[in-house]
Amino acid sequence: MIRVQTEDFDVAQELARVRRGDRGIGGIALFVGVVRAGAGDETIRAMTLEHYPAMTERELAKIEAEAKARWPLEAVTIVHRYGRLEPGDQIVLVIAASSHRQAAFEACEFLVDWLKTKAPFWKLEDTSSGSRWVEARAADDDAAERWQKESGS
Amino acid sequence: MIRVQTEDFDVAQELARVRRGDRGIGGIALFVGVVRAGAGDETIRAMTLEHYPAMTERELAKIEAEAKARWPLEAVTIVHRYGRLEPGDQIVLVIAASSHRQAAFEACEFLVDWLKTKAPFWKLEDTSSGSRWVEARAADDDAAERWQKESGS
Amino acid sequence: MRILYFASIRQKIGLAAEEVSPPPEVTTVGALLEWLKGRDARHAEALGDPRVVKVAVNQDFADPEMKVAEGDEVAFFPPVTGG
Amino acid sequence: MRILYFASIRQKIGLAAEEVSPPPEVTTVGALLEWLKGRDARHAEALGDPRVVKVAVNQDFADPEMKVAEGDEVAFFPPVTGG
Repeated sequence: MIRVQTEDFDVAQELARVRRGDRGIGGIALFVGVVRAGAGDETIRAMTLEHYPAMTERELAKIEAEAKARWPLEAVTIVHRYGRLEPGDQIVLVIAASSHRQAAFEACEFLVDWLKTKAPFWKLEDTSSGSRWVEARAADDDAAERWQKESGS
Repeated sequence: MIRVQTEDFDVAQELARVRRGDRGIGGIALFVGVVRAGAGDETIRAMTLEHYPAMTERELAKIEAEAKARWPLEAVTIVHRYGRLEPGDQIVLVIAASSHRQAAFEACEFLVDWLKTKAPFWKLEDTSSGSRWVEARAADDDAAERWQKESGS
Repeated sequence: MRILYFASIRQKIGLAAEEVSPPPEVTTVGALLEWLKGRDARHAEALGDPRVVKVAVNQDFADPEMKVAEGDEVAFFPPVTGG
Repeated sequence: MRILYFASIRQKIGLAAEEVSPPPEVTTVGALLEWLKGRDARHAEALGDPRVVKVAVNQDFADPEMKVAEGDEVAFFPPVTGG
């Protein structure tokens, strides 16, 4: 289940949806990304997420399909917000449910890594020292890259 | 925060407790373990978790302290139930919150792996073919073992 | 051909989208990028650093060698920072 | 000395706890285990397979070489299966 929205999401509700009716689930891994209040000495006042709607839907569907192909998953949920967010606000929710905890953990981490490097979202931070676009981190590319290697071997 | 209880837990409430007031959190990894309805051909009617109360508290505190020593965590929550549970019921909740998602994921997975091999809980399954104690899995030992290696190197 | 710009590239060019009709010799993503850079100083600056310009053709990530044609939707944007 | 049994070991012995006073030469976990196995057939069977008998002394995991003494709480149980 994939959703891209400006509204906040309710983790409990999404978790209930995943669990509902599926009695084969043994482990559920979740990730919630939230807006931090600061980085280093700066205070972050707000963050605006821009995205490329037509492409976002396609990329998220591809990422979900890839996770389901790699791990025996009973359910996957990705909810990603866009628009203006404030410190402490939720940005993204990823849920992976499986009969085995290892699959749930790996798939959840894979989904977050791929979201960070393949989903067309961009973050504009409004900080105490001005507004600026968040730069892509090499560490995120490395994190996503390890899944490529594992699939290629 | 560690709790061992017979009552169910509310993931949303535990998540809210973790997030409350801490503006340095950027990523929160959660794991929810639930009772499966079956394994192979068998149907599981119920599961009874027994534990060693005095030791459980100590071991969970040690596991939590170990995670906090290894990763920069803003908050850790472990809630483990005991007593009689039915398919679909929640057994365990682990939450690890950090400014960095990688630390949150690793700590959460570490906590679950260590719970499985170091916390004195035992599961008695009431299945369609009788009642039997769940046997420890070599895979769980292997999963816990990898954290030992990483710390020893 | 519909061109879209996102994030810092959109800000630098001052446009979110434009309709363009490049000459017939512009048949690849790379050639289109060069042609767009020749439009004015703002395009040249915004699209100048190949390390930070990513491209999607019809909503799929694309390489410089990929073909583009009339009717395509081509998007230029910096590396993504979602999640 | 207080002895506790859990899970399948508790079921096989038919006791959750017992107070025992082993002879003075029983000074280690291993010696205590052997002494308990000599009590009766149920103890012998429940504690017979060293691969599935884990021990904790005063709520800490313990090796066979570890010392035990009057006043200790010693627990015997199968490998844990929580989480």
